[in-house]
Amino acid sequence: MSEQFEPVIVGFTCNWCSYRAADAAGTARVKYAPNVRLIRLMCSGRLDPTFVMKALAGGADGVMISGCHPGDCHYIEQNYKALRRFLLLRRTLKGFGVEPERIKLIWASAAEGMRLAHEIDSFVEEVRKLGPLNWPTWKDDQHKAEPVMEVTA
Amino acid sequence: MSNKPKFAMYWAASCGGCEIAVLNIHEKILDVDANFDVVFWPVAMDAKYHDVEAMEDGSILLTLFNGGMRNDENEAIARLLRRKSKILVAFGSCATEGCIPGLANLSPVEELFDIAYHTVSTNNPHNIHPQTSFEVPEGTLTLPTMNPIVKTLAQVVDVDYYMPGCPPESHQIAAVIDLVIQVLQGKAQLPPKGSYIGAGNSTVCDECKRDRNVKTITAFKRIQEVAPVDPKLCILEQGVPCNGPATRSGCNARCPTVGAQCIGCYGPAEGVIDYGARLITAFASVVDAREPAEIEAILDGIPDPTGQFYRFNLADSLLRASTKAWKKNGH
Amino acid sequence: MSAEEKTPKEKIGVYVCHCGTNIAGMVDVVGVRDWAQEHLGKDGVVISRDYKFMCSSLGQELIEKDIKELGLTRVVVAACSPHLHEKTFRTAAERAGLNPYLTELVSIREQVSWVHTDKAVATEKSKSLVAGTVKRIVYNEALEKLKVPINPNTLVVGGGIAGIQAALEIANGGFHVYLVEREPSIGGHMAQFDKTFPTLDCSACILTPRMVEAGTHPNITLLTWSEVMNVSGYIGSFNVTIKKKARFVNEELCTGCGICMEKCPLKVIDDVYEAGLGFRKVIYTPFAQAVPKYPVLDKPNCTYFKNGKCKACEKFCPTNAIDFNQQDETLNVEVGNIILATGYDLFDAGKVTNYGYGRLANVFTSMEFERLCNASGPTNGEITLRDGKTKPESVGIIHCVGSRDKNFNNYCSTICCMQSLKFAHIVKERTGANVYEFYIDMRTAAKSYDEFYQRILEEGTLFVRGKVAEVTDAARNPGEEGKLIIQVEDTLAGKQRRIPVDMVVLSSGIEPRADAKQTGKLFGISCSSDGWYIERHPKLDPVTTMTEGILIAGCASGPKDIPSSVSQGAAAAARVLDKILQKEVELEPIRASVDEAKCSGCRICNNLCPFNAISFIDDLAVTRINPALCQGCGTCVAACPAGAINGTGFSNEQIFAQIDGILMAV
Amino acid sequence: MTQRISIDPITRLEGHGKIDIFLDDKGDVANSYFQIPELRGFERFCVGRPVEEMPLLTNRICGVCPEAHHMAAAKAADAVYHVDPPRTAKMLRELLYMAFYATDHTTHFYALGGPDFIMGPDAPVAERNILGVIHKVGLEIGGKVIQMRKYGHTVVEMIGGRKVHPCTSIPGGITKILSEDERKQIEEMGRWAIDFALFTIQAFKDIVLANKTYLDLIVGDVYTHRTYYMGLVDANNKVNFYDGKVRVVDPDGKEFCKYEAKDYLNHIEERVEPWTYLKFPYLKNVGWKGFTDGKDSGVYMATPLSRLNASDGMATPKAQAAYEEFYATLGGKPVHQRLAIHWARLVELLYAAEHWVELATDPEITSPNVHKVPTEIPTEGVGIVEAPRGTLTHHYTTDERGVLTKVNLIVGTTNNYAPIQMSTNKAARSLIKGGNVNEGLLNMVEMAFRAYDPCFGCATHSLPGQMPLEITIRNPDGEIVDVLKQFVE
Repeated sequence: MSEQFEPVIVGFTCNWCSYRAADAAGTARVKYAPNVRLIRLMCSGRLDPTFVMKALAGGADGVMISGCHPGDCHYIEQNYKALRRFLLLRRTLKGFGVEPERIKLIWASAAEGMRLAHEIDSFVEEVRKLGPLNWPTWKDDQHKAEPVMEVTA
Repeated sequence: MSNKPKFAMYWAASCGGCEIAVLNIHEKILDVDANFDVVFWPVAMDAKYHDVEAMEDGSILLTLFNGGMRNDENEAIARLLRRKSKILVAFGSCATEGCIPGLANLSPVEELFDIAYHTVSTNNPHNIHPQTSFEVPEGTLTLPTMNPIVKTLAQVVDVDYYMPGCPPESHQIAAVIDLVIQVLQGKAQLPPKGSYIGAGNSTVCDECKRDRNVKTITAFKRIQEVAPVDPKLCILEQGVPCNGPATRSGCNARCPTVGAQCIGCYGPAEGVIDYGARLITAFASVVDAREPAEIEAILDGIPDPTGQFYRFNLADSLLRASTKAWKKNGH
Repeated sequence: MSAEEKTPKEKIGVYVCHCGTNIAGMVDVVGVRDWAQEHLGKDGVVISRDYKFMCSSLGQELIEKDIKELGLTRVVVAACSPHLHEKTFRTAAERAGLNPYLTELVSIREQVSWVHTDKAVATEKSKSLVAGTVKRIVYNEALEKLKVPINPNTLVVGGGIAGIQAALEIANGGFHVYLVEREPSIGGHMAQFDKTFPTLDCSACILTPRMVEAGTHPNITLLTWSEVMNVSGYIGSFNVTIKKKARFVNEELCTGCGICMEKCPLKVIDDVYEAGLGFRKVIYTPFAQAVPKYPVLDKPNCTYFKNGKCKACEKFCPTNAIDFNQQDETLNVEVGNIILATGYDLFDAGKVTNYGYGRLANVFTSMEFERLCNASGPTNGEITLRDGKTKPESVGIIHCVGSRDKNFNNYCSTICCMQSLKFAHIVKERTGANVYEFYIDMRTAAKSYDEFYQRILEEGTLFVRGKVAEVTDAARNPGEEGKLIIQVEDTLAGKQRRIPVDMVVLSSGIEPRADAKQTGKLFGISCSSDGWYIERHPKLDPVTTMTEGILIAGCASGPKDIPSSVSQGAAAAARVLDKILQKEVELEPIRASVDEAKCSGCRICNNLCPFNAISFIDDLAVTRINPALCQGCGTCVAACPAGAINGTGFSNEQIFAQIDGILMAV
Repeated sequence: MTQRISIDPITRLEGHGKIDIFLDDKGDVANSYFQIPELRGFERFCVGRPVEEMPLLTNRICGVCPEAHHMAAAKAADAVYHVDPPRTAKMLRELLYMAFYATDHTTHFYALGGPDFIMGPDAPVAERNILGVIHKVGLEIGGKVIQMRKYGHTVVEMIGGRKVHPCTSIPGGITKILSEDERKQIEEMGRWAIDFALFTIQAFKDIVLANKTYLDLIVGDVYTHRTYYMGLVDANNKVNFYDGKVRVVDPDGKEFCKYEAKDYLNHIEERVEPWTYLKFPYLKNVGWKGFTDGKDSGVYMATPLSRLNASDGMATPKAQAAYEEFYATLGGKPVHQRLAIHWARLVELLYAAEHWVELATDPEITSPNVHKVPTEIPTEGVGIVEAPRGTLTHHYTTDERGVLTKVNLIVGTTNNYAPIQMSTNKAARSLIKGGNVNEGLLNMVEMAFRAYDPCFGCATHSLPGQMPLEITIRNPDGEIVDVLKQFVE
């Protein structure tokens, strides 16, 4: 493997447009950077900023959020909520010293496998430039007692 | 020594408000005295560190521990009391989530010094900073070592229960003391380990008497721009970023009741693992705009999102500290 | 203590597919298999296998066997995209007695082997994706599909040809239909046309029988002069509130003899049916063949209502059917499905100011022209200029008015080319005038359309290819006086032309209904950026929407000619019949639900659901989610500041665990 | 050979204060160091926050006197926005503050300082606590003390929203509008508080002043330091807790300077020592001359006694009478004996109660006009109030959005850090001779210490009345030679 830094990126896709775009890229054998690992949600509106925090805290160097183009949301208008959360999340992460470029929002329709692939490639390059984030794992931690961890929203 | 169960209360890096809140239960204090043998409670009585060390492990039934983990001494006592106590309660915001002093995690310790010992009123031409060990003519003086970041009690030792609030409301403290006494008398059961006690499972809105409507926010405002707020209407709907929707109930919505926004001192609701994220998503969800430019313009109404959303919870959030803070400290 | 030390809750089987060489060619399948076995044991993986083709019957049997013999409680298949084979493997697991929602697919083909080039890296990525899904699936719940009964009644909104067709199909199928139309008569735009392309048969002649059939069908309740006010409920059981506007005519007594219309002393311009060219009485039916036959009294214009005198209609009505005290009435109907055939609005040609409509008397809109040449129209089919007598010697027909024009509508209105050709034929036939067609592209794609085009060419109509810049009456050259001059760049000849004519017909495009958005909100469906309703799938599912139980037909989803509108009406009806015959529908159990003990009633989520699934219970001060209306997007789950909303299938625990998994060191 | 004695307030082991005494070869005190081993860095992490949050954030500096920080922050924020809150808003803030003062002074007198006198310095240590006090002067007093604290907290909660960490003061005023019903209750409680204050002063006179030994103790030399004194005064140079100018008098009682909050930097400077986390403020125009008193040393004191010394009297009649009696008894201004702080505190208690009623009966107190929306661009501002433990200064600089770019805080007790270091040092020197550690040392040092009611970091209150100390005497090899304990086990 190459010497250069290979960022680890967690990607969230909606079930209808962006995940299908990834399928399309596959079917068309479009080659793109292997650094992004996708997690499928039903809609970009499901994207809870907690997911992004968890990914960064868990060692991701960047996070990609993707959904249907504005106006084309499978659920009518939920991707606008994703957009708003993304913008506020990015502002908040600035305060943590996380470069805004590490979080990217990408719109891709089910047909845009090529586009998704290109976006991923350029995102990986951006994050590569920023270098590793490797958030500390806080080894000193005693975890909170199990029951609390397991009651979740 | 009496054979009453042993009780201890301790303050680590804290403001003392938790102690005052306990004293504010007034005559209830006597119940504690009647049912417990208070073996360690700096604010209320004398006892010695090595007396505690001398105790058998697990010989203290109940320890209410407040204050955050700001330096190595805080941690040392946390470990000691964990060892000695059957039930260790993280008491108050500092111990449960880091509280306001946790905001220090946004900057490296060095910066705390650089600022504190070079303020406008400080005359420090030789750039003197306190030293953990310093030779005076007569000998060596030592000071505790600051942690690179503020930690919560649970990040240092295993915690049995959490009692949130800055400080916990006295009526809640009284209630918890009643519960424990009832348990001692076999009239009640302890909640499962890890439970939050002396607080509700919902959020502040649950206890807030203000009228609420379907929410859409066209502009965020600062409290001084709108005060006095409409006495009836939800403060958030008046544009003031009130943390009530995401903040654990239990305080009777004190601040909104007197026309001030909730600042979140009771921390996240049951089971939430990142308090700030709940506010980010909630506030963003009700912003009434679709174009990035419009959205950004509305978000400009929150000048300090990180502080707004993690005011009390930073040290217990998923990220816990800014890159500046931990990178500098070579994590 | 951390999850690792606990004994695993579930018994998980991992199955890695070679997909021939599709996957195995780029991913070390055996490596992935062994890694899962070795490193994911603590998460509950008890067996990890690889197989050439997991989706083959043998592959599926492998899984079923393990479920039975090893007592697997979860199945993870690393193969192709879930959109391809999720169902396959879930069904297989179900055969072996495992709830289908306890099986998950990991896409290591579309997302790995087909798109990456370095085998080591691809293998590594596959491992982490598998790890993610293994950790996630521990938190999967056994879900049951929601079953809701289907009320056999259907609501059809819009009495145009698409709506009529849909209503008839269902009614003939033996089920009841409420057909709601806001005009006094059904028939829609088609009823206004004279002839229909390309066959040139008389519009009324083919439409009327259908209208009558719909009007008299025992299974159809016709509700004209009526509008839907409110819709609640969900597929299978909608509750619809309909306002029946007062006609001031008692339908029980009225025989439709028409005497009231004769006797009514007051005429007003008919902007709707006659496109403003003709007149109608104040008590009227829009046209002779109107269905139902009962007239409507136009209250704002009625002399009696204005100054308390007249009542001519009442005096002469032989059956005392006139009722000045009639009030609007609202009725509630329960239906299982709703078909929206709300049609289109005509583009307002006046907006294209340089074509002079409204300023230059002899510029006509296509609808005006339809009325002009309609035998039952204001001129009894005589094609004349505005003065009502002069026959035009030359007519210019301009295409794409308001269509394919970034100033107005970008889309092609589909029907204008053929409509214009039809006009050209009629003009020639009736007046022998010279006809010019100004077009950008000639679009005559459907069956026997192009033949019609050829025919018109042969008839001697002159075609000028180019977008008309201007229509003016400012004469510059000899021969232009008193004419309308059409300024156009002839892109074939490559030169500017000024063509003087007597009459100009603007072939206006068609637009979404002005109130399409409100209507969409009322029924919980959405419009695309240009305002047409969005289909569930533009190709494979054109007559259903994202909202279960709400279907669309005809021009509601975009410009269509009559044949397509009719087939869409029929298609929508077929879908409805299918649902009715199933008696109940199964809904995906991916749903959100509120933990009312945790809900603080902050109402953050109340505005977030476009499907109206979220409602606030005032007296309890909590929010509830209607599972049948919920589409499972999870937006409210992500929004709840109290973490009080849970989303099945994509719960926080599941996603958190998956994040941990894919970030696991491999 | 040097011996080292550490006096370790064991109950504050995580370190709000620790005294190290070094003895020389002769066994006399070579030097002593009072260390504050904690820093939380508010000056750093408040930067970046919106200025209106300061009354909420800085509360958390001290849970014992959050009201003081709340007020100083609110006033500084007003100044940052160049806005003058409506009269009612200012009165409500001050009313809250009076109730807090009455509570805090009560707590200190009965639970912390009082026992030294009421029980007598030579009484068995175990009895010198609030329980002992109640025992001696009767149970009903115990009840009254609790009642007083309850009333105080009730008022704080009514106006401030919460018993601890009030939340209602904002730039331009306050968010709370007082109802007539609430006003009535507050007035009644205030009247009760006046009686309680008078009663307390009487008790002090009967028990302490009537007793020659106690009186000598107060006027004795061990606790005397001739320093500068600082306090906030109103237009007539009367003591004021919430507003006015800072006045400093020299050791002879002459006015040394009088400045407005915004000018504090011309008068105050802070020194950093490498062996403690807390800074030492001093008078800039006199300069730092080390831990020594007298006219040439910039060391000053800011306590109830200082406020009385720095003023020309009290603004309410009964308190003024008590003020005059105070100086008549102690031989005129200024009073340098530290133990007189206890008495001075009671004079202030009476003033707080009287002013409480004055404010509660002002016709405008229930006016809804409690806030003025700031219109100016925020820039910079200083807010000063008198915390029970000394002059409290908040100084903020913000950007044009009112987001903090600079924060400077000089906390009440900090003012007295040098004097306390001196007092404990002096007590040690006078009581440790030739290596003999006088048994009374602990008690005397403790009394010296406690008179200031120190509130380090900023919470060193100790109930019931004990600053429990232990002295460990080690030889140079660190072996324990002797351990002196305050409490008989």
